[in-house]
Amino acid sequence: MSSPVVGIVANPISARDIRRVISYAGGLQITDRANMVLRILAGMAATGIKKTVIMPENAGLRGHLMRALTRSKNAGDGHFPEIRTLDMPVTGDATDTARAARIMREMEVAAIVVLGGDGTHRVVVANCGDIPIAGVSSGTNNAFPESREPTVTGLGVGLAVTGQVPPGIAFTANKRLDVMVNGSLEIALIDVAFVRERFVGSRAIWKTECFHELFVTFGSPGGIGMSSIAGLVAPVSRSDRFGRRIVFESPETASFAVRASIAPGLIAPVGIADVQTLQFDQPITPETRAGSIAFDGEREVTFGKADEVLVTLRDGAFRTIDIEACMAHAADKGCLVEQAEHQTKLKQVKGG
Amino acid sequence: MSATATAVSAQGSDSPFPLEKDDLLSAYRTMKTIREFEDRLHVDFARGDIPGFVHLYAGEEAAATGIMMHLTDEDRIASTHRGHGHCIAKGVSVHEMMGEIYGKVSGACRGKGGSMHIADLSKGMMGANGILGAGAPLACGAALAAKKLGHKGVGISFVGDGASNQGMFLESLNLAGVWELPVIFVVENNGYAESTSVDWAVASDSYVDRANGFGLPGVTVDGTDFFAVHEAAGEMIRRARDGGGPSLLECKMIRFHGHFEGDAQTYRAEGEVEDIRNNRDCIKMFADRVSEAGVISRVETDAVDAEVATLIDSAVEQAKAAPLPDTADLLTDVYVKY
Amino acid sequence: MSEQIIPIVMPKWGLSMQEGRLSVWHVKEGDVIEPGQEIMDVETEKIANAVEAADGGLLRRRVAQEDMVYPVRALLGVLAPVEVSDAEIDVYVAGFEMPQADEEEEEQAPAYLFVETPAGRLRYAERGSEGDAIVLVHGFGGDLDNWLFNIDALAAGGRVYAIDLPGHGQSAKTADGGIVGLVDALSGFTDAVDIGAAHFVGHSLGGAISAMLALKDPGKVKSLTFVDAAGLGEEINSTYIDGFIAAESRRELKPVIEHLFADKALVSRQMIDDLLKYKRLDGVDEALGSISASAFGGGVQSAVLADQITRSGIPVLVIWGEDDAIIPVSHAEAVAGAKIEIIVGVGHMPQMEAAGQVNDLIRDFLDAV
Amino acid sequence: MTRKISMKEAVNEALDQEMQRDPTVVVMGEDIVGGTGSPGEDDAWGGVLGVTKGLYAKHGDRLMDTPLSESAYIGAAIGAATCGLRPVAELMFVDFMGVCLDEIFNQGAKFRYMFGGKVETPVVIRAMCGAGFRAAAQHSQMLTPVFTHIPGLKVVCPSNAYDTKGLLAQSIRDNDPVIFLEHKNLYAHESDVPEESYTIPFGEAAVLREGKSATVATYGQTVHRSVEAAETLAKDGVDVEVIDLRTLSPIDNDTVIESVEKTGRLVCVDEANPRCSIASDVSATVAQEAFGALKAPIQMVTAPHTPVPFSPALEDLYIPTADGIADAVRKTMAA
Repeated sequence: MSSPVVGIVANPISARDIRRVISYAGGLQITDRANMVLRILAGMAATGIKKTVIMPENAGLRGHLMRALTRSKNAGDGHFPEIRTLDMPVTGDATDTARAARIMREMEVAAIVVLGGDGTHRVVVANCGDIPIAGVSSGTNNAFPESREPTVTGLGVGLAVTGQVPPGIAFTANKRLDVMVNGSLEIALIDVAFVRERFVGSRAIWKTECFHELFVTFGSPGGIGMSSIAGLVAPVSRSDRFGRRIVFESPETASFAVRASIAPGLIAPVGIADVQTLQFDQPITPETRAGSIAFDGEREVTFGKADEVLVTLRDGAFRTIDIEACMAHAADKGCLVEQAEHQTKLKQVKGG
Repeated sequence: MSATATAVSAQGSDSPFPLEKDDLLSAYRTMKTIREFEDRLHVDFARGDIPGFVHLYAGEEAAATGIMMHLTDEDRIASTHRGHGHCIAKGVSVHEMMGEIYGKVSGACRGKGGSMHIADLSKGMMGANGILGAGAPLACGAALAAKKLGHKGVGISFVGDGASNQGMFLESLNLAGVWELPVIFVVENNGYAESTSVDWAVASDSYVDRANGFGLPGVTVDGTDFFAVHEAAGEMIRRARDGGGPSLLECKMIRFHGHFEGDAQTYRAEGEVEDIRNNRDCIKMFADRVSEAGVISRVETDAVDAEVATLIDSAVEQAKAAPLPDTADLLTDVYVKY
Repeated sequence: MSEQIIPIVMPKWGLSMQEGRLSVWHVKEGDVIEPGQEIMDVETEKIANAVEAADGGLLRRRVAQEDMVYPVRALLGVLAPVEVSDAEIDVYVAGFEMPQADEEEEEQAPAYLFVETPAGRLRYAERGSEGDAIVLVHGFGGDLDNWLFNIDALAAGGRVYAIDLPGHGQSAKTADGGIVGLVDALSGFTDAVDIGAAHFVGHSLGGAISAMLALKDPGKVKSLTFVDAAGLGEEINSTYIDGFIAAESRRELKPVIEHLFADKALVSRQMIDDLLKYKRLDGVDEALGSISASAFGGGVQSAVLADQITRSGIPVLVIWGEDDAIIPVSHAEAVAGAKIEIIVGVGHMPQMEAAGQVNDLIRDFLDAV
Repeated sequence: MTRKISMKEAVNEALDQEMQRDPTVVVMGEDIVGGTGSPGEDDAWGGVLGVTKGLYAKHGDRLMDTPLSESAYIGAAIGAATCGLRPVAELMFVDFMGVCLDEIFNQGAKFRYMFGGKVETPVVIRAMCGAGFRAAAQHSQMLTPVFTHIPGLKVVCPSNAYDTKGLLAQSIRDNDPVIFLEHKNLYAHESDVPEESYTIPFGEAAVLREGKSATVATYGQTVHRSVEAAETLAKDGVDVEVIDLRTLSPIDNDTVIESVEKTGRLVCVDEANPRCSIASDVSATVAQEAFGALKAPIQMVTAPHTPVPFSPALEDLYIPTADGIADAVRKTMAA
């Protein structure tokens, strides 16, 4: 059997927006991103992955990668899979991510590892179809991708796509929010916020006085970003069979307000007018009549009274690789154990 | 992307934009003035009317305009060799600029500076600059003066993607951080340092990374999106005025013309210029958005277009008619007193 | 035999003088010299002047050569009666040791003193310890060094004080009160130093100020000596006054200063440099402007006090340089009953240009008062 | 009142008084406060040679330490000067101009002309200059000719405490960019200086010694060596006029020419390297303007065309000496 190919989408322009100025959001140097990719590659190599493809970009990531791979090869150490850059034009914005995800879907890669925050993941999911993704948190707001050492993500992805971990354990189905605007589809992985500002501007949303309405797929009290509001008011897990809708009003007039971490470094009171449960596949017309729609924390679309907007919660909309489950399975089955007698010993220990 | 929509009132807080209609019109007028100014120079230069060489800002208007709308005359900007757009957006007289470019006494610098050295301190324009990267320390100085004199002025340093490699620029990031200066470094990344690609010439070409390296927050925005620039710059400028210190804004943008006029642009990809002109024209995108939102009608933008064309016509006419500097002018203005 | 030999040495004019250039001898070997006779011209950095013989006698030897520079107290010539042999003189000259400055004398006469007064800190010099107080008051733009050739000579007959008026010399550079402020400052100075009643010698504007003090507070003023003084008539050379205030460079100042002297050669580079140093101090031009406006506004002297002085009965000596280009010599006649001395061939600065004569006139006058 | 202070104290006093006089005067440079951010004293150094010591206590944050980043802070000083401040930026050693020359010569020096006379740039850049300190090739140069070559700059190089105080005050009050060069070997040199503030106008040479036989024109450290030479020559009856140029842009050619018209002989003494130096500049001017007055060829006494050597044995040969100057005068007398 031919070796599975894994795609890598490392977005060099994530973690660059206005939130660095308004609330000390983190940055991630290009060199660090490149090193994260290398660690992912190292993890995948250890599980037998031989081929990878990566999204091209013009922000210096590729240069770092190639230099590191050449040096490693010259030095005779490091065993990295082959890394091929997709042949596609580079615009330097999110359309690169979308195009790369589409190409990877077309070439039927076994999985896509995504380096970015919620925004990058959203774009990949919107374009990758049924290809499973594994997220590496490297964006501004990272509610969707978990914090994990990329080496381990690489290992987990490798174990999953090489079949060492059964698909039933390795892959998880996820909820999604679909937003139809005059028949045109946009998606969100975590939250859709309706705000009164009717311009996209610098995309991030942080002016609570403009918040109007929020839909979430999940919201954890320990989360960050808009979904944390739901997390603090009425938590929903990634696996719960429903979502939430929250309608805001001014903290002065609302029956109660909650101090939520609406962005990294930004905690503000948000007045709550109403909380509802969202069921799957039931289109809902938002109360908001005009403004803009933020998907996973970033304004993307503006709309007015004449525009038709519908929000629907979807089940099983895309697949992710459950790294924790993969690693647990690997430990249980000794996937990463090299000598048989040791395996026996380990079983004895486990047996207690 | 914007949903198509019919008329929406732009009154009061219902405005779909962060600016009132008058300000939107003014932004449009500024951008259009820059475009018309530059396009006219492009033509007149090719005809041989203009001495020396000029570097045109066409295609980059949203950046200068989005930033400068937050500034007053007390705020100072240090510009680049590609400075016409900055000058116009900062309020320098178009007539004086044109006079300068034609080398006439009517010029902003009485014909002694030329395109690359247009300045008007009364408008807070510290000068275009023929030395790439040299403006950054100057903007730090303006910010230092604002801080020491106790007014709320800020300094803005414009630099291209190429000149951001200059020591002067990088040293300025550090100095601004150490002295907590109210200065904003704007990297106008149009992808080309003269003919050299940013991909090649900048080892780690995230300017945000560079800012981070000096302890400054950095932000990247789509420099062709007026609203993105305007909002990000607004936050950074407000922060600097309030004592929040320096920051860096990278505007990713595009250059319609060559590095200088007469540049055959053989380093560009085939069809690149046509593509950006058709699909990434910041003025067109702005006009589409405000008209789709029903805030400013095509009739209104057309009227501005006509007004701007007349303005540039008259600037060119006046510049051509203006007298050349006198022989005696060669020796004056070297010193205040000598 | 050498006790019969009297040395002629390089004089010390003022405290900063270290050396002088003998520019010309006026006497030759074999001449009999009278005390007070001009025997040579000496140039210092600051000024050129004639040296008056301190002693009389037969000039036996011109030791110093013309156009050469000698330190203060260096041997320039030898006076001796005929009975002293040339050989003895040779031995004297060869063995002459330049006397060291008398340390006590140096301590007694510190360069300058300062005193705090209501008009600010004022600089002055003090000489002599016996007798009546004599206060020397310089004119517009001057300072106490204008009395370089007089202060020591007059000290034989009294306690001599020379003051820098406010806005002048090294005194405080504020002169807001104009000419009246200067009078108050002079009065305040006499109080601060506790001089008591004194004889006032006023040059130029200093004369007017002294006169105003006499009229305001007669108890303080025993006599008045006017040297080319202001305050006796309306005319004043406003070209000089304005030019002095306006001059910013040596080139501009030199022709202005030349107005002061009959012998323009007296205006040395050092004199001009010193005046520029003074004028360049912050506040000086403003102070001079303010004083000028109040004393000489519109090109006319504002205070004409001759008749009042006459009526006051204060003893008055008037000394004037015949060629004064700043204040006309005719003003010398203004105070009826005063003793009037016009010095021929001298300009506005007789106390410098004819120091010996002026010193004699003042001494005689004060002796008589 | 007047008293004797050193040239170093004169710099300090001028800065102090000008900061008192004008609140827009700020002083910046590497270590001019000294110790900022370090665990010891706040005002640890007061400049690398202690020139600005004590000013921080009086004027606080109007004195600013800078990072070792000459381009940035010299440029900032120049920028601030166009925006209402009167910065005095210390470049420590003039040899460091190489790393920030653009801000000086392409920016500050040219603003007024390039901008059609509409801008004033009242900035002072102070720097130590000159040899004799055993500071070797990169800390000892006399780079005056580099600056005098540039229109728009004023260049000052005083030789004594009195001139230092007055010329520095003038530099700070002046509305053009001024390069103010302090010869480090003269810092301890004392002269009579008034306590009060005063200014000395630019473009006015000082005649330190009048003479009829020959003219020596110089500036900085070699002024003293020229006076020494003149004193030696006086014993031989050679009466030398010594001119301290004091400011090199503007330069007081008139005083030199007037003097040469009197003496007929000129020796130009310059601690800079000989090519395109102040000495060659003055020589050329006099040859052009007063050729008829010259009785003998002009002599130049300069440093050799070499970098400044380290070894004291060599450095002493490098700097023009009193003997060398006297020899040059004798040479012109003999011609």
